[in-house]
Amino acid sequence: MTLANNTTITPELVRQHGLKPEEYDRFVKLLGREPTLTELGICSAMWNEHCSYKSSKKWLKTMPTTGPRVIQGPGENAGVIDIGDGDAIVFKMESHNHPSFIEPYQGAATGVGGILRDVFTMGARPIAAMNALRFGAPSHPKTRHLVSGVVHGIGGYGNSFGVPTIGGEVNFHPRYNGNILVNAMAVGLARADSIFYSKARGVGLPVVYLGAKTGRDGIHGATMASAEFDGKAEEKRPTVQVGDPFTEKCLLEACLELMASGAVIAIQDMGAAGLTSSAVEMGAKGDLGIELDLDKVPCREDGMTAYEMMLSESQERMLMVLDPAKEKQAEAIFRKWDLDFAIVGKTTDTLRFVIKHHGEVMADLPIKQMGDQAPEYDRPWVEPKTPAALGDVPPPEDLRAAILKIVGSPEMCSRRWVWEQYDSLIGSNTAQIPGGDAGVVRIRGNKAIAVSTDVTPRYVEADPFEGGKQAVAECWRNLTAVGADPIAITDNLNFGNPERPEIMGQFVRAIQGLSAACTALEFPIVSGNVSLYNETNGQAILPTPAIGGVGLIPDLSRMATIPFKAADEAIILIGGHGSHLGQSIYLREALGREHGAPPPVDLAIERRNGDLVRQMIRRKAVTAVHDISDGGLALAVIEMALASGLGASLAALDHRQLFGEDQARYVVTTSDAGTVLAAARAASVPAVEIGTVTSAATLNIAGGPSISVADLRAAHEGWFPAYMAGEL
Amino acid sequence: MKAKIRVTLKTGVLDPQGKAIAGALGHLGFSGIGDVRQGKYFEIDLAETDKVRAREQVKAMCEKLIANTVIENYDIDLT
Amino acid sequence: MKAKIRVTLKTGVLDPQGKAIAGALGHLGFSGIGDVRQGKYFEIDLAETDKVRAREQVKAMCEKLIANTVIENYDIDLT
Amino acid sequence: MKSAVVVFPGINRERDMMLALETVTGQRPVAVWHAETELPSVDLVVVPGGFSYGDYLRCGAIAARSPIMQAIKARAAAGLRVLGVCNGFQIITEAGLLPGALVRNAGLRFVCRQVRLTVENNRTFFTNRMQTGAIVSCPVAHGEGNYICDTETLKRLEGEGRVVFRYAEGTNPNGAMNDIAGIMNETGTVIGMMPHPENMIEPLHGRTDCRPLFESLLAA
Ligand SMILES: Nc1ncnc2c1ncn2[C@@H]1O[C@H](COP(=O)(O)OP(=O)(O)O)[C@@H](O)[C@H]1O
Ligand SMILES: [Mg+2]
Repeated sequence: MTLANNTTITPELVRQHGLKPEEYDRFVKLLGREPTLTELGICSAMWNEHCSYKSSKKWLKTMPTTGPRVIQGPGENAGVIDIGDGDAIVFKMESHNHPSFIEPYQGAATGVGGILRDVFTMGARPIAAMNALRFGAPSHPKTRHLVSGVVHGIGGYGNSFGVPTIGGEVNFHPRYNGNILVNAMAVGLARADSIFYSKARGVGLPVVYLGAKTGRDGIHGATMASAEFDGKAEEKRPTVQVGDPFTEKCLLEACLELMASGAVIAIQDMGAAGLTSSAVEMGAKGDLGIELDLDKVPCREDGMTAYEMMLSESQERMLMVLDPAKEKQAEAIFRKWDLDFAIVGKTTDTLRFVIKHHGEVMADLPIKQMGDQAPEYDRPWVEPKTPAALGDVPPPEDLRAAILKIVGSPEMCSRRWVWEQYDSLIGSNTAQIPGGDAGVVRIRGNKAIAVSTDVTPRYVEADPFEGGKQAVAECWRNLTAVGADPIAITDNLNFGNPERPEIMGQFVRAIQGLSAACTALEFPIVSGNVSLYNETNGQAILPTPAIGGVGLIPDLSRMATIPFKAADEAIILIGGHGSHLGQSIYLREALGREHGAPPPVDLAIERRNGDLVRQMIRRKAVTAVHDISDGGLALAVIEMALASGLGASLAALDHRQLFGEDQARYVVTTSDAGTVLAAARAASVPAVEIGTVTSAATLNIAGGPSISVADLRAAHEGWFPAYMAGEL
Repeated sequence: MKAKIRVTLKTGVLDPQGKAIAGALGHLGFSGIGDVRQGKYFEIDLAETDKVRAREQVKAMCEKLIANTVIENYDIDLT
Repeated sequence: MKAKIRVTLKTGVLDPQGKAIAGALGHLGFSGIGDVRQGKYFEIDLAETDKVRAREQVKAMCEKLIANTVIENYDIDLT
Repeated sequence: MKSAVVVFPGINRERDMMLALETVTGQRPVAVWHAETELPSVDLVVVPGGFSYGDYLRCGAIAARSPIMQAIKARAAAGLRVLGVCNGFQIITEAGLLPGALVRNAGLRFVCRQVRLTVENNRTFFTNRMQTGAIVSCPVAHGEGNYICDTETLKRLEGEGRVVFRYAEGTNPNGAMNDIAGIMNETGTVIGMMPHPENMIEPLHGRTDCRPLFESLLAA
């Protein structure tokens, strides 16, 4: 981009910046004149979907975001919750979908870097990371390369930065062929009384640039993140952002030192639309103007223009408002960590965003209208179609073959190939690594937090409202299953083109479903991210509102895990027998159909059953716990056996009981079935003893097949490595 | 025939490794060091004996596998 | 002056990356591929203008940092 | 037992190591910043795991040339005990305190998992509370832990009992020669190992197999 700042703005230029003609008209009216090129760039970055949430804001405002433990809800870099003893947990999830499709390693790596920054900008040390990934069909020619690059990139960044990655999700579906989803979540620990915010305070205070130098990386990345792919995406080859986890680790340490020094008045990481959005956000939130002198910005390359500097998405950078009395001390901290520190501007009382370069004013914009008063739309939407009734689903011809097929399917097989590439142990506090219902990290003493990410996109596709409820309920259930009190969630709402009323309908109904579940389960949303326009050639992704939940375990000695513990213990199904096969894994993997309605979620029952399970964990009445989700009861029991090496002998169960995906259910084991069944009866929760743990490593279903755990393991562990080695 | 391939980052793409090496060289007392860029180097033995065909073959390898052409350039030497 | 440095593994040192690339090239349908070896490549801008002194300086950099002479060889090109 | 833990930029398991040392030995180690040129007076220096300088160029290469390593080398030559774990092993090997090199895992991927280690030599400052031949569980978390050296060196390491830990029962995660997981120098004062014993010392870690290693420091 070598156009001069006073270039005449043509409709073509406006179009290239992703602004609709009416949006541009609004901008011109706001200014009372034609914008400069730099101003156009700033506007396109701030008013695009990614930064302005213009299509989603109306609906995000309807979500439940408050609760007794919420210190900071949506609106900051991350949400903050109170976990007692003066401790706070800071967490958020964010997408890096489009960049990861273009360059999977760097796209995923910088996604992890970005979300870690969001968390430590608020004064928290990251203590856990998660990632929710959706790829196209395994048979699609790009899938293997994308899986390999994304996983490698997430590990490459997180491992080097030094945060344990303790969980996540991986799905494959042809609807993600042209638009993969890479949603990364980070969780940090801070003191509740020293959280840092982005709202600037005080006039005439120095605005300081921290971290790495600015290059020509990802210019227009924020715009790209909101643009639909048209099959030519690969030819466009925008300048890819390269992550530098080493610099980020230094930035973390320097920022935490700086915050402890008392020098920070406000701080904001530079994420999408870098310097532009961080400065606008700080100013707009604080009702202050910001003036920047770009001559002071540390640049990696010669001859960068104002336009380029304002739109660069170089990573590992921060902006802060500094207490001038602490300038020397602050600078010394950054020098020690070999990072850039430059005073690049000041706060003003003009409510203008003024950019100077080589002594000339390159942009002069009203800051509020660029930031928190950006345009907002009420997009038309239509009610999603109700799925056709499913009718009877036949049993499998060969139950043994069906079980082995499901256990070894891309959707249900072990993700070990993925998570062994992530350092899940660093910090010495990991109490549960990936593979269980939730990752668990100790805070100190016996206190720990549990983290889980969940959504079942095929359910949301079939019924956005029920699917939205289910995503939250499953997350709540996973936290419950390890013995945690679920506290709050973050979300990452991945959808197609919101300008299509059907897609907007999915979005609206899913949000209503999420909200209903959050309200009923007292599980508020404290942060999140929206990724729209996930479409290629008019084909949208499955609607994917990923939920990342955090729960509190007050006493680690009362945490539950999924492996069977001892032979002869009773296996009890909490929540009663299932029968719902619409949208089930059985239907899809064994019968090759994706039909019917998803299992409905009764939130009152969900809560009642979960509360019972949690109580039994706390009373040490149960020895192993696993929630029932994809694949139903059969898969839950098999996963418990696989995690332990012990077997199970089950009563006679039909295919609906084995594979039904009815909600609000758990499998538990106990040496004292009487107590558990009595507790369930007292709580009016259906509970059935369905079998016994056996020392023989075999899954035995009365009147049905007997399958060795070794065979189950071979199927379960086999698919991922074989697929990635190109053997499938 | 042997192909020698150098893969380098495109101009403007951040090179954290190069940056770290430049810093370390400075600490070790080397002076007058400007930009440092790190790339990759490959040597491939080929059965092909025709230079033109070999170059085409190696070019295809670079495009498909050896270089990440989103962020890297490559050049080929045949001997 | 610019130094271009290639760092390669000594003969006899296993090169799993090279082997993996050879395998992947095979999977991609390339034939007649023999040994593949992966190394590193560096470009360093130098203030030094004298070729002899520059070579000495770069040689010292390689010995002290850029190559691990336990397992690697290096060679230097100056332009 | 007074110990110091060296911190380079990019090192990230220093907290784990300090916690383990403090938990087992009862004394909080001193953290030593890489830019320092002097070591405090201690009985043991630990170079912990992480990604010093991003592990750019080669793992441990840049850290090995830092000022503090010159001090460590001098003190090691005078007999000070040095333990390098993971990146620390790579750093002290790059610095020439141990022979050979650590290269990319044979599988070409980072691996975080439990392995089994055989204690091959219990006459060291880090293994004297164990039996030779004992097998312990221990996690690894690295991308470049594949130990290699020339045949001459390998012969000496094996012949002189300088292989301290070996991956047991087919759990070699990285292709290291002779399943080598940890070695020591000629005098037994410098030990380097890829696995992370500091992550296997309390019930939270699932097992406490590596606690005796840290207890050995008290006897030494
Ligand atoms: N789906 C959502 N639910 C709740 N809050 C959201 C959602 N999407 C975005 N937010 C909130 O909006 C704010 C802006 O989000 P975003 O632009 O993604 O943050 P950042 O600038 O840190 O990348 C954040 O506070 C975020 O938590
Ligand atoms: Mg942010």
